[in-house]
Amino acid sequence: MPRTVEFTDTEFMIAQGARLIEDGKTIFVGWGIPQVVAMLAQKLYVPNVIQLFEFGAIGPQSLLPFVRGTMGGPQNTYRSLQWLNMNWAFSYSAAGYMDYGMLGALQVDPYGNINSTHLGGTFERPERRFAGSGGGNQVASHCWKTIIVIKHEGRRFVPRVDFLTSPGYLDGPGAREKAGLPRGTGPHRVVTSKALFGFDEESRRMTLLSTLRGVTVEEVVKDMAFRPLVAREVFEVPPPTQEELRVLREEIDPDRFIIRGEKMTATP
Amino acid sequence: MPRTVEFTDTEFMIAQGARLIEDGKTIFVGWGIPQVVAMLAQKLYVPNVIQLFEFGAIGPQSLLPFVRGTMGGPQNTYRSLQWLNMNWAFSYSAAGYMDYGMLGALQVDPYGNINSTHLGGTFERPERRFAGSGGGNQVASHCWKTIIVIKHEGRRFVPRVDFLTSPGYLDGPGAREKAGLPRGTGPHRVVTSKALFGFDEESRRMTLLSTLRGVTVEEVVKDMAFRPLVAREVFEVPPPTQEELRVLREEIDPDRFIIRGEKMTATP
Amino acid sequence: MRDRAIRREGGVEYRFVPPDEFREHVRDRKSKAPAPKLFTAAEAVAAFVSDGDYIVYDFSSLTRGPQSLIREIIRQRKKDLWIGAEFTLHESPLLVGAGCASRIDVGFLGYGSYIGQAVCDGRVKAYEWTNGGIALRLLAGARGVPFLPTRDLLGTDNMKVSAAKVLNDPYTGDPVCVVPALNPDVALIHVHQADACGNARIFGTNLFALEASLASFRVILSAEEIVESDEFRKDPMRTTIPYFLVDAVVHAPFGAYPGAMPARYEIDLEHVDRLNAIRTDGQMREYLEEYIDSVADHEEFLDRKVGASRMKELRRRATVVEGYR
Amino acid sequence: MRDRAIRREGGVEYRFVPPDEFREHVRDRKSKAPAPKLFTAAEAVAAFVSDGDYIVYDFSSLTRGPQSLIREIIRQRKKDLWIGAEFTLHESPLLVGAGCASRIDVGFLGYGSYIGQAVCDGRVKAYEWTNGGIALRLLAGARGVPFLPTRDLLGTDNMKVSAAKVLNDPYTGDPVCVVPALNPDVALIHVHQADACGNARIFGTNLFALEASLASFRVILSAEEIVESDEFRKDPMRTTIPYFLVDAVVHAPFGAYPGAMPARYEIDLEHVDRLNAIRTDGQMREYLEEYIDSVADHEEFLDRKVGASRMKELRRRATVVEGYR
Repeated sequence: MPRTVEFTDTEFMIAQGARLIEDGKTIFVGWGIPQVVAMLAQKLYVPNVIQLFEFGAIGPQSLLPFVRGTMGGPQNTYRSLQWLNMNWAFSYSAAGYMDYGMLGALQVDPYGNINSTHLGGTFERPERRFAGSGGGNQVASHCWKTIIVIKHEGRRFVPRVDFLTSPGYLDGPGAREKAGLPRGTGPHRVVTSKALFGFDEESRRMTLLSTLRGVTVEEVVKDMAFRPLVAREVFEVPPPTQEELRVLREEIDPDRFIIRGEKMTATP
Repeated sequence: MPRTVEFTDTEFMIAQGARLIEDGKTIFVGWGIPQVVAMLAQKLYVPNVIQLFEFGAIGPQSLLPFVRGTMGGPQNTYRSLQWLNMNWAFSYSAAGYMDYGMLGALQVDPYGNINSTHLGGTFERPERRFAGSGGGNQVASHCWKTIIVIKHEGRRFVPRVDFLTSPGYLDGPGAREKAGLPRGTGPHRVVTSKALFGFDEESRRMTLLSTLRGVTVEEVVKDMAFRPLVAREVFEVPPPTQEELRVLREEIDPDRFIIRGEKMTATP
Repeated sequence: MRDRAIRREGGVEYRFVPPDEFREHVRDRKSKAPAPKLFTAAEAVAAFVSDGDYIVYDFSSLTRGPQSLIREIIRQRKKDLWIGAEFTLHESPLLVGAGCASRIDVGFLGYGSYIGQAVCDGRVKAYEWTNGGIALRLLAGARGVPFLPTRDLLGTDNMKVSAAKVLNDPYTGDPVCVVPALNPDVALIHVHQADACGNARIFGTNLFALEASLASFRVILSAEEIVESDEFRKDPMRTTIPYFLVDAVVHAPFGAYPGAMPARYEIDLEHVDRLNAIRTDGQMREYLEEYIDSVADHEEFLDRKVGASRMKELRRRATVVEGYR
Repeated sequence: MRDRAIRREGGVEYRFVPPDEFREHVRDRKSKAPAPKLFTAAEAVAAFVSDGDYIVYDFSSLTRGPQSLIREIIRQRKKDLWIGAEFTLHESPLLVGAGCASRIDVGFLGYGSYIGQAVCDGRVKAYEWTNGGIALRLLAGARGVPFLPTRDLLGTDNMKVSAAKVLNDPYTGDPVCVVPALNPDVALIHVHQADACGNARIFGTNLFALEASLASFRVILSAEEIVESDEFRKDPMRTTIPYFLVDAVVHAPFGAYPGAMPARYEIDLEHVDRLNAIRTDGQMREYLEEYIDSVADHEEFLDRKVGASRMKELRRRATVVEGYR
């Protein structure tokens, strides 16, 4: 009988994200958690993934540990294929070279639209103001498949985002193309600390695909302020492996600034 | 009594052009003769001029002798301040950083419009096809003051160019601005192998300013297919100095590929 | 310049200078002669930064930011600045907290609640252009065109709160976003090496160092090292900015502190934590007094507030040097 | 691609691929895995250049041009090519003389009367975009936008004989020129160093090496030297083109001959004079037979038509090396 593994919800979210990245593909990596996801993935699973950072690092192989808060520092841009600047970085994505984009979010709605700007109030006088797009808007607009990484907190899953910072499927099928965004792009997965979502091909609405082993569909959707679609068959995602946890805790974030979170257990 | 100096019409044209360049200013240098003019000027008169070449050499101090036909070679880009590419080079000019531009021409009209594309026939089926704009159009569009360097052959001075490759004052005062070209730019001087022209502030028409010592106004204008304005006082330009000729013949073009031409004499 | 350069359309304010006006400034006011232009930070800020100016800076708060120049701007209590910033974690809170900045175009607006609260309270207006939008606006400014097109921002609320517009592309008929050129009054750029005339090298990536230098009315460099002019002509591929774009050069070792200078010194994370911890106006006043107002200049700041041991330690930590040269 | 990508408007023909179509090619056909892609020139041209293709090349006939690849294209007698070329002194006459090219976008169209006469005779169509226009079109193609604006071409006959258009800028109301994106079928780029996967370095300036590599459906590099892949990650500022833009790498020492490769070898001016002297079809046939068709490949060309002594001499003349490394 397998022993129980202990981990934080953040660790699960990161490990789950890392398993989605394809080797030999390109991924435009957003600030913060997505960087850690990419680091874990490159270390364990996808040595030949090409990461791209918006300030002009093409294909870095980041040096561990992660220096919290940084993206442009020498650890993160280590052993790049090429060093350029921001306008070139967004040329790579705009011309179609970025297979994936990976972004965090403050709020997300059923169409995968992202808010990272403010909560409540108006744009001019918000109740709470956050960092805003950074380069997230470009990543979500240009990359072929956008992966959103977000803590599974119900208040983050809203029927309508307070501010539409970075485009998901906007108000439904065809809306991206109608707005002039590149054809065939859009949100691909939403990686949370409890579950994994995709988007329905027809309706473009968020669809529950799998849950952390031991977490029920009802537990996943109960706090969400909208009801996602649920796949015909919902798969079970194993918890972080010992190796994933070791790399996260020992190599990437030994001070546990990033990976701290709610304690969870599951059977491996 | 001064001895007579012997030189070619090309040598005079080059020397005359070189004397117009200001030190501590920027000049966008076109292919061919303008390069030689800039070389002579930098060597003798304007050590701190900043030359710019369209393929991305910013501020080179060209190595002599001139390798005929080349512009992008290591001699011409020697000791640049910065090496970039063409789109950056034209950013410098488009953003207003180029005080002067210097270009050759096949034909020029009273408004300083340049043809370097074809003679006779139509664009599709010309009688004679030449190299075309190169980057001349951008130079003539962006630089504050364009200097045209052209052999004084009557057939080159026409009432209307067969093809308008690079803009002068188009069809007169205000026409550049109306077309959307940057405000306050346009042809400044026409340097020929016999004379120097400017452009009238009011009418924007080509105006004879000076002639090579010993050449009369009538000799200058007799072959031109339009009658230029003539300045109230027409000055006399001294022939090439011994030092100009020495640098041209010994340092810049020892094989006399560029400086050959019609033999002339004048008193120094 | 400020008043002429503010445009208001349907509740949106934005900075815009027609290309012809910028070009005329460049023609008339940018010296192309290779004259030394070394200044102290105090002199450079006094001479080239005015109340009401629009300011951009490269790169981020944690990496190669012009932090010593920002502190000098605060020390001189410039007023009513409009900041165009991408990764602005600490400059914006400090500039707003000190009463220097009234508008920010972002970008990525800090963390910590101080700056967010200032936006909520209406003490500063924060306009959302996105990082890509700001970089593209500067590219337009650098290319002397009034706008550039892009296939992002479209479909989002950014279109409603900025002066980005939708055009129909004449070749496909499809909608495309255009953003207006940005020609700031001042660009602040911290570089690895500069000569006295303003030729400069940055090692590693940059956000928009050359774009901002070409697009700005005035350019102030701070440099870790001042080197011989001849260095640049020997290796033109490594020149980031040629001298004739630059108005002032300030020699500023540790000028990016508390951020990192790649291959020179690492971030001072303890000092960064102190910045991140600022939540109240009282804490802000304390920080400003302690680290900016109580010292006369950057050198005194380094002596009294950082110290040689700390600097030695931060240099020691900067072990990644590959590629930075 | 050719047929779909030709647009005709009011007597003007131009190449245009909507950004979405180009993006889909990149997604589906560009491998991002770091696999070796070394080919002989014959293999690369056979596999990646088709009749009817639109081809661009960096830099000029006299400096770092991909001359060995051009000769291979002629050897294989590709047909109906459309060339986008800036400083095209010799490639265009040879490609037209050999019956390979039917359209040229220029640029700067050679000297010598052969190519001019071919235009007059209607054997090739030469469209005038100007150097700046071609570079800008490639930048648009590389940035994934359908057009870019510029403040040149305006007011001239170039506007009448190209697909450049005039728009009213939405910010100033003034007219501005826009040019359509250019996404060529093939880019040919000769570089100083490449690895087997396609990472590449050019030393010195370039016309649009990265723009063309991002904007082209297929990219063929020829390289003076093949180096270890790890070289590139050690010095990322010197990478001109990263491998995942590239489809084929051809090892081609003296690949720019008879032009110069900066800091490697000088121009062979005697051979250039021979090219410049071609005026008649007979002379063209002789040249093609002598230097292209009578040799199997670039290596045989070097052995039999250039020779070790000549190569040694051209290397000796390349004494300017400062900055090229």
